[in-house]
Amino acid sequence: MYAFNYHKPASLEEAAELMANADDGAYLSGGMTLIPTLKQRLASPSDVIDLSGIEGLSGLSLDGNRLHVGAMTRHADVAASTAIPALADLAGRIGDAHVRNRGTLGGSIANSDPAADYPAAVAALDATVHTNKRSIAGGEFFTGLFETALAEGEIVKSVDFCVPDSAAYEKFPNPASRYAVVGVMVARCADAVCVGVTGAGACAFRATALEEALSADFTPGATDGVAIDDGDFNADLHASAEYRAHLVAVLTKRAVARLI
Amino acid sequence: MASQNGIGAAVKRKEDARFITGMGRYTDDLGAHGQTYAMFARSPHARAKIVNIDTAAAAATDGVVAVFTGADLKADGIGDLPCGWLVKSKDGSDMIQPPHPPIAVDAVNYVGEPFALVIGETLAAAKNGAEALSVDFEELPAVVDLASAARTAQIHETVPNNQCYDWELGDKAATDAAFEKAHHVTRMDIVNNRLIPNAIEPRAALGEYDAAAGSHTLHTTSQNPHLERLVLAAFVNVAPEAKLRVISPDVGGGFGSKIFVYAEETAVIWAAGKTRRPVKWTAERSESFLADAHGRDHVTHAELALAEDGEFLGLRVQTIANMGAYLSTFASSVPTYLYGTLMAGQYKTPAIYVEVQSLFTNTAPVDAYRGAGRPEATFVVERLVETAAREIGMDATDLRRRNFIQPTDFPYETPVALTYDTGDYEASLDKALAHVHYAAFAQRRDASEAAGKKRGIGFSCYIEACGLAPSQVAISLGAGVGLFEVGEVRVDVTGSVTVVTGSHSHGQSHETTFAQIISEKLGVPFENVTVLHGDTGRSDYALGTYGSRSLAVGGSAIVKATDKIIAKGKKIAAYMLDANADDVEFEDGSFNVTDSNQSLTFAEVAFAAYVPAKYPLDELEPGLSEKAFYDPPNFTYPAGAHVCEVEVDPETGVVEVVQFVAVDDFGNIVNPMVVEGQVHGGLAQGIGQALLEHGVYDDTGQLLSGSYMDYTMPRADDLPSFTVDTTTTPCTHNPLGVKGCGEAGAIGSTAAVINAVTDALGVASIAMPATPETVWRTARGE
Amino acid sequence: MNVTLTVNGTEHTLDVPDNTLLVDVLRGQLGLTGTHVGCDTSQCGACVVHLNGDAVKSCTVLAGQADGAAVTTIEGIGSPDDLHPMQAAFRDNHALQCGFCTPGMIMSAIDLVQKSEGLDEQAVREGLEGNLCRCTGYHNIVKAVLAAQQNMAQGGN
Amino acid sequence: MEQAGEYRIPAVRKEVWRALNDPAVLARCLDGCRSMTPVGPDEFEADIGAKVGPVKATFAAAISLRDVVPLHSYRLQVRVKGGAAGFANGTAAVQLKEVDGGTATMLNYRIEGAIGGKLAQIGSRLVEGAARKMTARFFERFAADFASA
Repeated sequence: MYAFNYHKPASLEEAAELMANADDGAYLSGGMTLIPTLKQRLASPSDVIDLSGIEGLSGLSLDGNRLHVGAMTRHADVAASTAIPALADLAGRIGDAHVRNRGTLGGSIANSDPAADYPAAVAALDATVHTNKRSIAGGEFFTGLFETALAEGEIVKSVDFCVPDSAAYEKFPNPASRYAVVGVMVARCADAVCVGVTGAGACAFRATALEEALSADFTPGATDGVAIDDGDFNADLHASAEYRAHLVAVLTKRAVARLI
Repeated sequence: MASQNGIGAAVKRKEDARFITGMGRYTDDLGAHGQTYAMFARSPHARAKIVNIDTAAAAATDGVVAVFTGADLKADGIGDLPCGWLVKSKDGSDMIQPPHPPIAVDAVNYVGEPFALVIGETLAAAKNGAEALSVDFEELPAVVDLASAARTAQIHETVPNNQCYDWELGDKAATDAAFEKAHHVTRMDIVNNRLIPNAIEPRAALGEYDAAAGSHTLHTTSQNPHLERLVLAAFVNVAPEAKLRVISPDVGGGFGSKIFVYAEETAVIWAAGKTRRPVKWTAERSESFLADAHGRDHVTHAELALAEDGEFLGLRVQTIANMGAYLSTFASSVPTYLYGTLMAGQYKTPAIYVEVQSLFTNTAPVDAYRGAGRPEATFVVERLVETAAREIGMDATDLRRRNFIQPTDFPYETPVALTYDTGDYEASLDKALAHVHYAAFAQRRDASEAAGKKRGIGFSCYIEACGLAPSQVAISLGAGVGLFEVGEVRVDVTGSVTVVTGSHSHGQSHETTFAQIISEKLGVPFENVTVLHGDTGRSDYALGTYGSRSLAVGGSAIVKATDKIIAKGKKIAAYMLDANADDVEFEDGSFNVTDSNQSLTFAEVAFAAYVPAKYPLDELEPGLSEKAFYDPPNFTYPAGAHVCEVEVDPETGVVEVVQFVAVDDFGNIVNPMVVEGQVHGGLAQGIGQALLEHGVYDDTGQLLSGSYMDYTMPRADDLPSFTVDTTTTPCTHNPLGVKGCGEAGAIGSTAAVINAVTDALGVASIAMPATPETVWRTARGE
Repeated sequence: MNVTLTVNGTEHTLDVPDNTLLVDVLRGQLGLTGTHVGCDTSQCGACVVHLNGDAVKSCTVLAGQADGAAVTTIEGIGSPDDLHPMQAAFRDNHALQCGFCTPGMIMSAIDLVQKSEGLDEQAVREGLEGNLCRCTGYHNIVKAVLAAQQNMAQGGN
Repeated sequence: MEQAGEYRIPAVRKEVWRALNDPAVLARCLDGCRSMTPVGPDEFEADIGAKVGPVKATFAAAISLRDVVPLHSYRLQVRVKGGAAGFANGTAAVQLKEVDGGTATMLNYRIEGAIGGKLAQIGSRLVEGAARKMTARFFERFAADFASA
C-alpha cells in the first residue's frame, strides 16, 4: 500500500468535508474491494475516509411495504434478516463468510462492480437509494461499469427496497472468485414482475423482455424463446457473452420455478 | 511388537500440537536483527530485450539499501540456474539448455521474470524503489502456443526451433508392426492443461551472512535443502558448500513446486553477503502465480491398437511438452523418464513407442508438480483405454481386466524400461467397484435422467513409479545427482531417540511416521522419539522429499540405521550379560539371551553405551548412534483403481462429483490416517485439474489466471467426501515393504473424472478443465 | 496514529502508520505469527481472526478500522495443554497436513459452528468456502468441524 | 482484445479529418486525458488518469499516427506505461467515408489492444469491459463534439 491518511469521521458532514479537502479521497465502508486494491498498489488515495464511525448508518427497519437498510449494514446482518427472504438469501451468498462479516450494502452498490450481487436486488426491488444529498431511484442508480449516479463525494446513507409479494435470487457464481457470473432476481410486486440481472452486463439492469413475457405468463416456460441480446455482455475466462446470456435465461426460469 | 504407536497404527500427529495452536515456525515467521527486505522487479512483458535499466532513481529512493541488476550478479561471478537432468535426443545429442541467469541480464522471456532486486529498510521502501526503476524494454513477439512453438520466433539464441530435445522411448518398429495387425485403433488428441501449484504458504527466503565466520545461512521454503545448498555452492557460486547452511523450517506445502532452486532465494542469499545485512523476501501470491514453476502442459496425440478380443497390441504416443522459458531444476526429466516410462500402465501392452518433443515458450518454467509426468501418462493411457472400450462396445472394466498384468507375471518387465516388482490390479478394481456399487449404476443414471441430469461413471487404473530413485539407474539416464537418502538414529543417554533424516516434511507427517518406525523397531515409547529434518547443518547430504519417496527411501534409511543400533546393542548386551552376541535377541524393547531369563532393557543398554563403566572399549566404541544411507534397488510401484461418478446439469454445464472411490495399493502402511490424508489431498488436486484449474496465458504471454480471482482453486464445496480404501502387495525390495502414497491421488483421479464426464455427456472427449461453459458447449455438440 | 486493540484478552496501544493492516500488527508488532498470509487478493483465508466475535480476514482490515476492537487469534483460543474443541478435533481427525491454512481454517470453523446450529456436511463445506487448503482435500476438515460441533454443543467453548 | 464500430458524424469529411488530427480534440474526447502534447510529426505524449472502479492509475502514453492517408484513414497507436499497474498497447484503425452526399461522414474504427502486468494478471475479467467503455466514450464524445458545434 502507498501511504495515506486514515480518518474515521463521526458524522456525514465531517466525512463530506474530509473528502472535499482531500487531494484524492476515498470512502471506506467495508473495504472488501478498496483494501485489496490498495494492497495491489492499484490506487493511491491521499486520504481514506472510514465511514464506520458514523452513527445511524446501519440496521434494517420495516416501514409498510418498504424495507429500509442502512448503507453500513453488513451483508451478514441482511442475510440474517427476515423481511425479504430473497434479499437475505442474496446477501447470504455474497463472497464468503468473512466478506459478509465486513462488507456493506452501501459499499457494494457505490462500487457498482458488474459482478456484485446486491445490484440485482436494487434493480429488481424498486429500490430507492438515499444519499447525504438526495434520493435516487434504483433504476437510475447504476450507470455503467463501476459507475453510478453518485456525484463526487456523495455518500449512500441507506437503501429502501420494496417488500415484494414474492421474490427469488438465482446466482451462478464464478468458480474462482465467487462473484456472480450472472445473478438474477425475479420479484413480483402486485401485478408487476421485475427481473434484475447482475454479472451479465457492464452494470446491473432490468431484463425488460423477460419481464414482459413473465407478466403475461408467470411460468418457467414463458421465458423460452425470449431473445436476450448479449451484444454488450461481459466476457472473461469463465464465461463468454453468449454463455452469460444463456445463464440469464436459465436462472430466470429457475427463479420463476421457485416462486410457483 | 504390536505397539499402540507402532507401524500400522493411526497415530495422531506429533506436529499438530504446534500447527493447531499457531506455534508453527514458517520462513516468513522468522526475522533477524537488522533485517532488510527484498523486492524483485519483474518483467511485465513475455519477451523483450533489456535495452537499459536506469537504477539511479531507485537507489535514491528513501529507505532503499541497495539495487542490483542481473549484470551485478554476473559481475560477481554468480552463475546460471542449472537443470539437473540431462536428457538426450533421438539422435544422441544432448538437450539444449539455454542460459538461465537468476536475474535477467540482456533479455526477459516470461512475464514475472525478475530483472532487478531492490533491498529496502522496509518492504514499502523496497517496493517504492522497484517502482522507481526506469527500464527500457524492446518488446518482441512472444511464443505462447505450444503446438506451434517449434515453428515461430526463436526465443533463445542457442536453441533452434525452441526445441530442448526430441526424445524417444520404446521399440518403434515393433510398435508400428503391432498397429499393422490391429483390429481396431483408438486415436485421441489430448491437451493436459497447465496447472499452478499454489501451496498455501508462498515461497520465502531469509538470507544471513556472518562476516566473522564468512558463512551464509539461508532459511527458505525448500523441499530439499541439501540440493539447494549443492546447487547454490557448486553451480551458482554463492558460497562454498561448507560455508553455506540451508534450513527449511516448517514449510507450508510444496507439491513439487518447492523442490527447485529459484532465482529469489539465490539472489537473497547473495545479496545478504553483498549488503552484509540479513535480507528477507516473501512472495506475494501474485508473484507465486508468475514465478513458481508451473505443472503439466502437454499436447499429445496417442493411439492404442487392439485385437478383436480387446487385447492391447500396441501404444503410440507423441507428446509436445512445454518447458516454459527456461529449464527449471528437474524440468527435463518430467515429460521423459517420469512420463514415457509409465505408458505401460497396468497392462501387458507388448509394444509401446513414445516420442516427446520438449519446447520453450515465453511462459513461466514448467517442472514437477504432484505426480510429475505420471499424471500425464496415466491420463493418456486411461483415457485411451476407456475410449477404446466405448468404441469396441466392451465394458471399460472388462477391457482392463482383459489386459491387466497378472499377479503371477511379477516381476514384470515393461516395454518402456521399468520392472514392476509386485501388484494385484484386479484386487484394487474389484474393491473399488464394490465401494461404488457399480452394479446399481444404471439405476442411478436413470434417476438422474428423470431429474433432467446426466450421470456418468469413469474409471482409472493407474500405476506410478515412486521412491525416486535407484541412483545408478537415474544417473545412467542423465540425472546429475544420486538419489539415496540418509537416516541417522541417535540414541540418547537415557534411551530416548533423536532421528535425523534428510527427507523434509512439508505436511507429510515425517515427525510422526518416522517416530512410529523407531517406536516399533526399538520399542522406545513414541513420545520419546524426536525427528529432526530440513537442515543441512544437522543431517548429512541427502535428497529431500519428492516423488513419494520419503518413507520408501528415507524411511528405509532409518530402518537400516536402526538395524545397526540393534546390532551394536546386542554386542553391548552380550558383554553386560556375559553371553555370546549370537545368542542375544532383541524383542519388544529388550535384549534377551536365548534360553535364559537374562534380559536388559533398551534404556539400560543405551546408558551403558554412554556411561562406559563396565564396557568393552577395546571391542566397541562408546555411544549408540548410527547412520545409514539407503539407495533403493528399484522404484516402487504403487497402483490402484479410481472410480468417479458425476452428475451433469446439461442446462448450465455444472459438473458435480457425486462419488469418488480410490482403492490404492501402497504396500505396507505405517500410518493409515496419514495415508488417507495424502490420498484425499491428491484427489482434490487431480479433480481440480479435471474440472477447475487452468493456468491461462493470452496470446501475448500475459498470465490471465494470475490470482485466486481467476485461478480456480478447489474449495470445500467443490468436492465430495471421498471413499478411500487400500489393498496390499508389499514392495519386495525395501525393508518396510512400502511403496509411497503422496502422489497417487493426483495421478489416478484426473482421468477418472474426465472419463465420467464424457460418459455422462456421451461424447468422445472434452477439453480440460471441464468448466461449466466447456461442458455446456460440449453438451450442445460444439 | 495510535490504535488500541485487545488481542487475546490483553490490551495494547500501538503507534502504527495509517496504512497498516491488522495482520501486520498481529504478526509484525505483536509477534503473533500463527496468523498467516497466503494471498494478496483476500481469498485464501489463512489470516482469519475474530474481530469483535466475527471471523474476518485480517489482511483486509486496516488497523484503524480495528481500533477499540477485541481481536482473537489462533494463539488465543487454546494451548497444547488446553486445546479448544475445534483444535482438538482438527488433530483427532487429521484435518491438517502442512499446517499453514490451519489457523485461519480453525478460526473460520469456530465462527461457523458458533453461529449455526445443526450443520450438516454440505453446510460445513459451504461455510468454509472462504478458506483454501491445498493439502487435505477438505475431507478431514469437514469431519473435524462436524465432530467439533458435537463437542462444542456439549459444553466446550 | 478487438473491437469495431462505426459512427455517423454530422460534419463534412474534411472537418472530421482535421479533428482526428487535432491533439486538443483527441485530448478532450479521451477519458481521463490530462494533457496531449505534440512531440513530433504525428507523435504525441499524453498523461492519462484512468479509473476503473477502485483502480486509479496515471499512465504516460506515447501516441503516434501511422499509415496516414489524408482525409481517408490512419492507424492511431497508443503505448501506455502505468508503473505498478502494468502497461497497455493499442491500435485504432480509423477510416472515414462521405455519406449523405458529403454532408456527413461515416467513421469506422477497428481497435486491437493488449494489456500487461498487474492489470492483466488480476483484472482480466474487467479488461474487455473497461476497454469497451473507454472506446465508446471516446467516439461518443468525438461525435458529440460535432453535433454541438
